[in-house]
Amino acid sequence: MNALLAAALPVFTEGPSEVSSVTREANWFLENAFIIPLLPAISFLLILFFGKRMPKKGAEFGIAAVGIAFVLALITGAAWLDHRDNFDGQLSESPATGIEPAHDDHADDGHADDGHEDEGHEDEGEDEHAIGVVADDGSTSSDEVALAVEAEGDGHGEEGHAYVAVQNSTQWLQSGGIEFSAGTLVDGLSVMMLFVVTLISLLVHIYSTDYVSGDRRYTHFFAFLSLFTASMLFFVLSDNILQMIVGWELVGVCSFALIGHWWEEKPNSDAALKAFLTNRVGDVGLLVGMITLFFAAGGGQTFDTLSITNTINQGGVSHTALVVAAAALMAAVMSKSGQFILHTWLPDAMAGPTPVSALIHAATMVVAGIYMVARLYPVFWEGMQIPGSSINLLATVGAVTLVGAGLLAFVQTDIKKVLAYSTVSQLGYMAMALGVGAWTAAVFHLFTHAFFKANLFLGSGSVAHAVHSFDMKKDMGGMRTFMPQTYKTFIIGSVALAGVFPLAGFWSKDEILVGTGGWGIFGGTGGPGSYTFHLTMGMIGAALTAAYMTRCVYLTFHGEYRGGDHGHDDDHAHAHDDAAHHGDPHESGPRILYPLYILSGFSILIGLVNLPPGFQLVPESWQERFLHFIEPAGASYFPAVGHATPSWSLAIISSLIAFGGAGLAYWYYFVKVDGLARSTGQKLTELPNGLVTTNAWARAGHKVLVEKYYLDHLYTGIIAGATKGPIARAANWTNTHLIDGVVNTAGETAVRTGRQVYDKIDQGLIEGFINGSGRVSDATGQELRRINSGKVQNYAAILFAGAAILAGAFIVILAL
Amino acid sequence: MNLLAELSYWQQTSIRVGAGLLAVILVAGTLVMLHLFKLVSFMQSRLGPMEAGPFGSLQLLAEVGKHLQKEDIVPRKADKIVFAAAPFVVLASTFLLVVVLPGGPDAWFIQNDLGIYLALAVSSVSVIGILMAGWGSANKYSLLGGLRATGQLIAYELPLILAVVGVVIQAGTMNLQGIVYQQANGEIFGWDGIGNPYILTQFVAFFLFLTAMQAELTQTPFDMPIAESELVSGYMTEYSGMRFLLFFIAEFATAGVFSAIAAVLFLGGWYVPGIDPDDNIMNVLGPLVMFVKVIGLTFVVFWVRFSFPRFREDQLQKLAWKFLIPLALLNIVVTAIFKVWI
Amino acid sequence: MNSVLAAVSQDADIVVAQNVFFGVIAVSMLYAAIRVVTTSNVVHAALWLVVALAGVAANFILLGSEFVAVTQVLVYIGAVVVLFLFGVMLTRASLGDDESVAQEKRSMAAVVGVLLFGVMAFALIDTWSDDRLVIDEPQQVTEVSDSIFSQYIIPFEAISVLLLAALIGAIVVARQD
Amino acid sequence: MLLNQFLLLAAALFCIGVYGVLVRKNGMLVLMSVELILNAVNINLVAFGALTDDVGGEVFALFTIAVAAAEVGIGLAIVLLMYRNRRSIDLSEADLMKG
Repeated sequence: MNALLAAALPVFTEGPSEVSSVTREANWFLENAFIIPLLPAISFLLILFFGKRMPKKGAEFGIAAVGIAFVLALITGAAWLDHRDNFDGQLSESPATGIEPAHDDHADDGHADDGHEDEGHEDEGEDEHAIGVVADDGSTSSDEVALAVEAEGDGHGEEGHAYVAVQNSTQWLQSGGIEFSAGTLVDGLSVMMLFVVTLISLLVHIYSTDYVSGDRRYTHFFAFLSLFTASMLFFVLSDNILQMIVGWELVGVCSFALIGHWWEEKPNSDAALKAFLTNRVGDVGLLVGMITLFFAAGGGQTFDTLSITNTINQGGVSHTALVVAAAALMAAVMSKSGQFILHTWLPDAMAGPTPVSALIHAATMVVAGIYMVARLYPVFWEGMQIPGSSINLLATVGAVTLVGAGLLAFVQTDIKKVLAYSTVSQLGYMAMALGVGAWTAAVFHLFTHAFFKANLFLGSGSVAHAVHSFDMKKDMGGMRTFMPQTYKTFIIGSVALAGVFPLAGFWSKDEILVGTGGWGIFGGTGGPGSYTFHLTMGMIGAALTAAYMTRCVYLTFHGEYRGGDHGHDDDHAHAHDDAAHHGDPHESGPRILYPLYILSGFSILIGLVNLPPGFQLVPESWQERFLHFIEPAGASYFPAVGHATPSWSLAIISSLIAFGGAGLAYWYYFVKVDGLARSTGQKLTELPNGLVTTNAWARAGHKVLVEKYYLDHLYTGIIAGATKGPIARAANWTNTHLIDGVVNTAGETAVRTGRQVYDKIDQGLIEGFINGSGRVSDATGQELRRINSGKVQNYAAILFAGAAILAGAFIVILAL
Repeated sequence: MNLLAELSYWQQTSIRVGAGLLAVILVAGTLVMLHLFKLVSFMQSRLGPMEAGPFGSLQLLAEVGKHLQKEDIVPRKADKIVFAAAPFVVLASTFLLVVVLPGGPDAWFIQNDLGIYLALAVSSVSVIGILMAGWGSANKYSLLGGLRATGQLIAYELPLILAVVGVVIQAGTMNLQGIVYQQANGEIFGWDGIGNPYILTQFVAFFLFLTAMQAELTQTPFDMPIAESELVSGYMTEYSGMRFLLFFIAEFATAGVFSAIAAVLFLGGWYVPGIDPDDNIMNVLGPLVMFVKVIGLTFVVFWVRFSFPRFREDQLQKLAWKFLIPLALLNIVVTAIFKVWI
Repeated sequence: MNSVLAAVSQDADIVVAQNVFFGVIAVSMLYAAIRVVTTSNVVHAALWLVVALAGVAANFILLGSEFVAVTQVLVYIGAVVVLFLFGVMLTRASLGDDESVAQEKRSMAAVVGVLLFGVMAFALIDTWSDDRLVIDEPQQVTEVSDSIFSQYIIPFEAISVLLLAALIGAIVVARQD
Repeated sequence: MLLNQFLLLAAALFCIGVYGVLVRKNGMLVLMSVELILNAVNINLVAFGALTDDVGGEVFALFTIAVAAAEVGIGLAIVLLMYRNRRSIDLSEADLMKG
């Protein structure tokens, strides 16, 4: 109402030229996105209080809430697409900046509505801003504000509309002059996350009703699934960094509860503790980083994400502060998103039920770090000096993670651990992409990865459901004959993950490789920097991915069935003690298969949402839709990220490399191992005379991989152990030998000297004097001994007396 | 408009003090006469006192005379000063309670924004008097009665205060005069015929208040502390004559004052529908209206007292902590939600 | 209370009444406080404490802080002292005097107390002797509440958590099992 | 009124409280003396609040009252526990920490 009034009364004055890309007025769904996290949160409470009394033990609450949330997320997404292209409302001052627009005469401008002075004020202020910009363009209609904003975009054919985030914020509390607000920030990034989280969560919920049916804490499990979903949604919708911290920690707590779902077994509770503690390490970084941002970019006034990023984008923050903030936040990303050296919790987190693993790895927990970097991108963009550089911490950590974790995936026998390391590796891709400035590619990879990784995890769960084990070498093999449907979906997921054209993984991975800008020599044009090293690592990673997925598929689905001849004591067996599940493996039920079908469909198709520009096979209007809707290009809170031009040659070569990796693995497993197994009739999982057994170097490398680069040894053995063992012993030794030695020597010397003195001088000369003083000191000691009486009041008396005397002394000194 | 404004400060003060004393004594006397003597008799199908005065109406004076004549016995081992001071502490608490009560637009004792908060604070002082009595008597029945009374009073003070909080939130003031005006000027869905007595919106608080009040007054079914069959009148065992009379007056006066507070909080206080609350006539009419409402509410108190059996100690505590307090908190939450959003 | 204040603060410069009240209150408070720490009857000590705390409440009223004064009465006299009396009776204090409640040697403590008072008194007289308090009207309750729920909201929340922790702690410490 | 009359009163109350804390052996009486000390502090807070015409003094006095209530709750629980274990609340007997 008021905004309309403001729009109808344009005031032609020159305002500051900066325009914040925020609006408060948009489609109802965009303004009220807070309902989406609220639904699973309510469901959590309902399940907690009433779950056990419901016919489906609480699962219905979770499915209903997440289902509605998914529908709402879809509508929100549609509303966002419309908003993105057809926004013609009013931009508004970012509500929590705490800085009043410098127009104090607004009361004279004919605003009749005094009841909404704040709103009117802000709208009007922004109106003036906007008009200022429009005037530069020579236009007079305030409806075309958006055009002006787009003017500084990167020229990617944005159809002349601004990228305007929708922020709906309300004051939570106000203390000591600082306002703490709570609100939602809806833009392409959060809309995409809403879609991913709600969809995956919904499928996981449905899947779980079969997978954990009959579990001892079935209701509890669904309660925490709901809370997990709610926390992640809360996190992605938060419009200020304080809220982000809350969401981040909530996600951590939920993952703790879910990883330790079967806490009666020691390894499971250990894994939960490990996940939690490793994340604490990063959380310290998060706190330090966020506090730095609050004071450096928020001016100690506001926690608002957009105003912080705005300030950074306008160069209002010193580089040192940004380096500190970016480095501290890096620690948080490394722990939460499993980047190298802090990734160790992630494979252990496989101790949780498989649906949880799928949820953690695809949509919720681990992508939180990536999301945080994407959301606070200017911090890294400026702090890490991403543009125009060829190396930086974020990209390098990502690249190392990508290759390191990919290698580790080769030595795992547990199917879920292969997938876990694969996730770590793919997260490395995302971190690397963010590090090299390929923002859209990173987010796009997050998007596609969510689907095929969820597909793979749920598929592995389906297999495990059949054989009651996760061990590929002992209990699987030949599963394709028992469960053809699972096999098909798993193959689709693997191929998508491996990055085979035209499945989802190909598009996003290719985009990352392009985005490194390291392909300049072969005709592609550079991205923000020229990260050749990272391009190389990405290529290696692509080959590794394809190879270990081939190995995984072979060990699980091909060859001879190796299980079925021993008891099952794994964690999965708890849920399935009925005899019907034993015997030969069998295909899973529909509640497990349908989620797999859906995810497979997405794995095939979802890559097509962001066809690269210049992809000649499709109309131009199909290209770069993801980038158009998701990347806040031209928004004032987002840096001007340049985009690399895709190149056919790079795509072809990286595909060839991936095929090479896959081919090598295929040759090893499908040809050699399989052939040997057939000819000898043994159930083989590797060649008896392979490289590892024949070559010493290879054996050493294999050992390093099996020992996971000795990181766990480093943490538990060396760091914790040293503190417990050697360091403590060294301190003890120092104490007994050095210090005591000195003391003893001194004592002995003193005794010897004393005896000399006693014999020579003392005995005769000053005995009387000595005795006298001895008596005095004995008496003193007897008196002083009383002080140490163990009676608190005596100590208090001394304390008060001392304080009084000291205070008196100060007064005397000051008075003099 | 103002009857009192023409008087000087000390004259006003004297009138107010006198009125306060009268309010306590008169109400207590009426309660004893009407409810304790007559109501219980009728409920038990007998006539009650009939000898002194017409229909026994002067029986109360006779009783007072009897108590005043009795010997004031102090047990030998008692802590004399504490024993002697205890009834006065209890009675003082009652007298202080009455000061915040409004009786009309200008008929108040003191005007204070703290109003009900002050009343609740002062009412908690009486616990000390009861403990003093229980301990000072050097009698194990007295001590047990005192401890029971304390435990009960502490437990039921919480729902009492929390019930009031609901009203305070709705009225937006703790001033009892303000609460009366809020109700007088309120309306029910646009109809302002009878104002908006909070018993309609705060019926949960009303129920809580009456229940907690019953316990605070140690009336049956909450009369564990003075249970005659178990504790021989509890902390009052050793008291006789004048001091017993003080306890007796305090008990009934407190019943009256608490009922008056309940009347103000939930029934619109001195306000009568149809008369402008600022009209001068209300200064005369108001106290009478209050008196009628008080008699009505105390009737409920005594009705319950004579109808219900006694609670057991654990039932009594359970009722307070597990039912009344959660209910009161819920009421506050709901009221706050309505206040903020609707 | 209000009217008392209004009466005595007619003339803010020379308010004999306030000072007279203060004198009476201060003397009785100090006497009560001394009795609290010297009487050998535990219950008497608690009852003297009531007098001292009521004196503090009266001081708050003199300072215009009615809300704090009433809270003082509600919390200290209505709850804390009652708890003390309760505790005294549960731990079976003897009815009469009990000389064992205090240390035999009190001179050291007295010296400390007097020394402390001397130092503080000197510092206070030296620093604040010129400052006058002019209390025209009591502090509005709304001001106090607005301040608590805006400026001091975080300390307030911290206090709430502390109280909850204390509640649980007291139950855990005192429960019998 | 002078500010100092309140401050000196508070100082006196404080010192009496300190004396009580030092002299009393009975745990309950020590707690009572601590209450005197806390109240002395409260008088100071409110007096300075009145001097500067700032509501902060009162607010913190309220906070102190709340904390004192918590302290008494815990303190009494400890004293009761001590009574239950030793049948005595004589603090001078609780000297296991002596040297």
